[in-house]
Amino acid sequence: MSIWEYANPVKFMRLSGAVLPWLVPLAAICLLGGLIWGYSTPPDYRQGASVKIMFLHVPSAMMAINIWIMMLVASLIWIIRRHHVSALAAKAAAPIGAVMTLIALVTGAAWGQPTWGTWWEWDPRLTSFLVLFLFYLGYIALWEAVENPDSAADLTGVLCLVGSVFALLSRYAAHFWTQGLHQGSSLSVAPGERMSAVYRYPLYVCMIGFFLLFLILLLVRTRTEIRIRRTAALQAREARP
Amino acid sequence: MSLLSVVDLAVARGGLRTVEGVSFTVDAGAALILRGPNGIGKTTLLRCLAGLQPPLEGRVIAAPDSIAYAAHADGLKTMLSVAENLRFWARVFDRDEIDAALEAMNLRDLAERPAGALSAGQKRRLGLARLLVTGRPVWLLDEPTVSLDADSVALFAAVIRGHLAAGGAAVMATHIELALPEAAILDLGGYRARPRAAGLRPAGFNEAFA
Amino acid sequence: MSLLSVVDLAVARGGLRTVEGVSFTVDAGAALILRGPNGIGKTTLLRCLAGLQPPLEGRVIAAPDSIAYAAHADGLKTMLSVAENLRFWARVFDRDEIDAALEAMNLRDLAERPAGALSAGQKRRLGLARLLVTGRPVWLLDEPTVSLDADSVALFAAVIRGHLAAGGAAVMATHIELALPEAAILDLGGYRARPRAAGLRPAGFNEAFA
Amino acid sequence: MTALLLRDLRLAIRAGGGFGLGLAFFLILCTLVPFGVGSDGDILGRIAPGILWVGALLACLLSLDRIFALDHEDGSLDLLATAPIPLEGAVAAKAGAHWLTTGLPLVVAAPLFGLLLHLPLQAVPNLLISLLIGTPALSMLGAFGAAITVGLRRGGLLLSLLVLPLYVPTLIFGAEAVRRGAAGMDATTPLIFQAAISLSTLALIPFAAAAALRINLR
Amino acid sequence: MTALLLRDLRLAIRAGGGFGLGLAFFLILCTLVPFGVGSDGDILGRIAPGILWVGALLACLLSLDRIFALDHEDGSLDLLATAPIPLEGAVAAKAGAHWLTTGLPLVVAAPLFGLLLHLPLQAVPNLLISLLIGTPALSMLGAFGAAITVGLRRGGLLLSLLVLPLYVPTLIFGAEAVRRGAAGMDATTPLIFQAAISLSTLALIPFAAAAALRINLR
Amino acid sequence: MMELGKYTQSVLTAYGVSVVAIVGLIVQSLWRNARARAALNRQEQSTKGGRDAR
Ligand code: HEM
Ligand SMILES: Nc1ncnc2c1ncn2[C@@H]1O[C@H](COP(=O)(O)OP(=O)(O)OP(=O)(O)O)[C@@H](O)[C@H]1O
Ligand SMILES: Nc1ncnc2c1ncn2[C@@H]1O[C@H](COP(=O)(O)OP(=O)(O)OP(=O)(O)O)[C@@H](O)[C@H]1O
Ligand SMILES: [Mg+2]
Ligand SMILES: [Mg+2]
Repeated sequence: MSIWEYANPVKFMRLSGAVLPWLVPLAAICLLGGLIWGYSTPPDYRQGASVKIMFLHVPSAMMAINIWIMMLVASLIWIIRRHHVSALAAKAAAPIGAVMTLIALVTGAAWGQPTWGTWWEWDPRLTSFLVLFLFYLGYIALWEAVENPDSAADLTGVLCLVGSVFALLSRYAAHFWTQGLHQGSSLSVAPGERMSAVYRYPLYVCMIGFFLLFLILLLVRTRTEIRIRRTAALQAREARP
Repeated sequence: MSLLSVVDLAVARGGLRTVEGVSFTVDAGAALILRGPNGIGKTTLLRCLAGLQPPLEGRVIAAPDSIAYAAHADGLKTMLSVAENLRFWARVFDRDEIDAALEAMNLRDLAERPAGALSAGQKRRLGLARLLVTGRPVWLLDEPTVSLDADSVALFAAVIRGHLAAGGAAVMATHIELALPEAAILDLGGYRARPRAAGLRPAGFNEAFA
Repeated sequence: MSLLSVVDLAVARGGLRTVEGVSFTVDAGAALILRGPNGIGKTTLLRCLAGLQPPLEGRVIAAPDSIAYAAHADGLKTMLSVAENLRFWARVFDRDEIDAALEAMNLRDLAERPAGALSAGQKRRLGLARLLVTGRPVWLLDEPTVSLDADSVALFAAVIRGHLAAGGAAVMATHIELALPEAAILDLGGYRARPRAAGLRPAGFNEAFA
Repeated sequence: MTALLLRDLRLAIRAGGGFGLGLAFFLILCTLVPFGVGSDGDILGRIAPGILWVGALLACLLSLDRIFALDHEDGSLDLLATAPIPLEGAVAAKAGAHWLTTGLPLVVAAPLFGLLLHLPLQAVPNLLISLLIGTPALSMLGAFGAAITVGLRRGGLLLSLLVLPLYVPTLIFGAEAVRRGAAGMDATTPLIFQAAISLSTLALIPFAAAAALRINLR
Repeated sequence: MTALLLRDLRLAIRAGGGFGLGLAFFLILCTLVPFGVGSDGDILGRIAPGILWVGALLACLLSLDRIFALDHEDGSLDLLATAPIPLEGAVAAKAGAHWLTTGLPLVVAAPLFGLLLHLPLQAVPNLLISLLIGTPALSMLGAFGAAITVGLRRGGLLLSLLVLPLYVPTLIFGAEAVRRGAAGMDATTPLIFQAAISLSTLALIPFAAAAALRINLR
Repeated sequence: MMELGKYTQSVLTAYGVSVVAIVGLIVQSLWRNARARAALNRQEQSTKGGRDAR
């Protein structure tokens, strides 16, 4: 059985309906547990209690990027293989991605307040996240705006492809634009210095929790989209003379 | 010689197939009139023949660059004069003669008027004159005589006859009598699409999810 | 009782008078059909009767708030459903019944469709249904049957008859037969405006400087 | 008139996030400006009042064509003009719907955008008040411009040429009020002037706009 | 294609000063900004590169709806799509006409506006070069946005939400080049980046735009 | 409640906003899903041709 099978709405509804009851408790445990664990970690010797923000900030920032990549893949599948559920999944993912980006921005801003002394700084990392947020907004707005679902799927697909390229370009341009204050990637608080296990494990749990949350929301929202489409389809069939 | 043939065509609009199993052939010198009640899918079929939307099933066989399409909307620029409008389309189709077209649709007196200052029927005449400057053999016409008075309808019939006599062909969707007794008539009422059989490719979300 | 009377009317379009000396009276229960070649000024005359443009000379006598106008364009919002479109106009005219109108123009099945997803004829039916929710006695119709199939034209004729029977009146501009033998016909061809006599008020720059 | 207002709001929402679009545009503008002028927080803070106000003008401007142009194209405007609503009332209803979908969300979200642009915190109350007083005038003046240009199909540029000069007094007093707030000075005078401009605009412009519409429909 | 280009130019001119409108908008913007941010010449000079570039974006944006929307409404687009011109060519011709009427006049007049905003003189060559390189990309990306939203009748806000994020890289490199010029630094790197972005945009976006048009005409 | 020192404001903001955003998203998703399900049920009730119940 290939993965394409699940692009069939009936199969998708059945499978997602079967999986969801298992996912929900798992996600709840990981997310709540991870956040509580993270919240109760001792203050860092340099960053003090503000490290607690990390358990929200890093998972949400990673999800924000990964969800866009997932949308890109789903759009490609739709454009190439014409699997309707795939287009709907891309549509369903966008608001989740936008909220994740928003959380990353807000938690980053809250983190920056004690670290850099201002709520908002035009750091390239943060800026490129803001731009990513704009791309999410545009994508969502286009889905909302086009009435015909077939055109909407195609147009948002094209926008997602072009947008991905320009989001990437913007990221490099932003790095060129100003030197950053934000530390580099990898799970280290300062370059070259590995994060201590006290923070690392709860962070892993939070990441898993965020991912599961995304998965659940994605499935639920895709199911919603399928139901809406099916309702519209039945109505259209009825109205056709 | 057949200029346009259509084999077992199915077309869809708004994600639902409208007509299916349509087959016909239009030879040089022949005209075909499409009839059928409102909403059956005449406009959709013509747009598909014109290449604006892909057929859902079946094939449209025509020489490349042989089709000229005249839609409901005339595609006039209100700021340009009648002659300028025609000249633009002539140039797009790589020709530069517009006098014959002006003459044929009785637009010579209006040639210098901006298209925005024409009445509904005059606009329509200009829209039809556009076909004459395309130089293409197959004309697809969607309700060509809307807003035309009796004289202009006769003018239009004469233009169509001339085009057919010159080896052209025409497919028209219309609800009213066109004074073209030689034209074949195809009533689309009999080709109304049934619900999609399993196995067939869905026309869009509406069919994929119904 | 006369619902609308027109006395020695002259109207202008684009700064030039189009028809002049038009006089007629439409009583309750009567219909008048305006005829005339393209560009004579039917649309202009109707717009003047509707109060959208002032008459150049002469007078239009009608009770205030007695006229409903249906133009070429149907004034539909493509994003709103058929029922929502009608309900909006009903509310603007201080009424709230739309079922009768939906029924009369055979739109019940399409009530929940967005107006943008209708075919040309279906849109036109909705545009005509709008007249029914205005509750006004005098209808002005500009080429009402454009794009309608035979069944819909019959439906339309029935609606008009019902309106006349209920004491309404209608003035229509059209080029085709309407199956309304009881309607009076006014050919505007005879009222084509001559060049302005000195002394008369010019219609606009074009006449003032000619 | 209520029917018209409700319909316009519904259309704005159907058309895809009526309330959200203006905000999103504003957010973009606040992102683009630092790209242009550099990321120096100090400079940004000093130009923030101006940028916020110019942004409000532009968000307003970009949505003006919604007011009458669509209704003119599909023929609704002709029909509205023959309806029992006075045309002045229709203008007011449409300007009101425009303000509710562009002006109001902007007022509510402005403090956040101020934060992005390093606007000093003490300027926020003045920012809110001046936007609340000023944006209705922007919508109404915009409706006037839209009424004048309805039927001319030449994009938003001509409209902005006509409307932007009309916006100048509102802009000057509004930005001045915010700047005074940022400097900790008293801003009553500019705010009063602004309120006077807005009130007279709201009272008089509907008549001018309705007259312009009648001419264009003729 | 030449016929199309010429027609679009003629229409722009007929529609009332095609070349002038963009400039006039720019001029208004350059006058409004000092009203907004205060008339301190020093600050103005420092934000001038950004204002000029953001102004170029906005002037571009406000005229985008001219590219396809009018042709779609009056049916020309359907007819063009069935004409012997490839749709990609039509897109390129229309973006070209847009650039000639909005981008080019801007490039020519930019030094003057720089003067108004106290832009240091040594930045002018960079301003010219970066606008010359960058504005064609703006027009082309705008055409893409216009192609995606053609047929959606909801004003310029949605269009700007789609298009402005695409403008970010061009804006960053363009403004950076001017700023470096003003500071007397070498600006080759940003200009090269900008040229690379413009070239690839011009080469690839017509295909995306034509695809979007085909979807919308379907 | 833990002692957060000078970080109280930022940590609480971060957690507060995030929780609100996540809960909001979850509630919105469930609400929309419930509405879609109800609408579909209603529709399938009225159409007597619904091939498969979802
Ligand atoms: C709005 C503001 C911010 C945004 C959008 C943002 C964005 C990001 C992103 C995208 C990541 C994930 C990087 C990756 O794993 O590839 C990240 C990680 C991180 N951020 Fe931020 N950030 C912001 C503010 C801050 C601030 C103010 C601090 C604190 C000084 C901070 C500290 C960190 C740390 C420690 C990590 C984890 C290290 C890593 O995985 O790279 N961030 N941020
Ligand atoms: N944009 C659209 N979205 C969804 N459905 C549509 C759309 N446009 C038309 N339809 C539907 O597709 C069907 C076919 O429409 P089409 O315009 O081809 O009919 P037609 O035969 O040309 O009718 P008419 O004689 O009224 O012009 C109709 O039932 C119509 O309701
Ligand atoms: N906007 C305009 N500017 C200038 N002249 C115009 C304008 N619109 C129409 N005209 C001219 O006014 C005259 C009357 O036009 P009108 O639209 O009233 O004609 P009509 O009788 O309705 O014709 P049709 O049967 O073609 O609809 C025509 O000669 C037309 O060319
Ligand atoms: Mg049709
Ligand atoms: Mg007429």
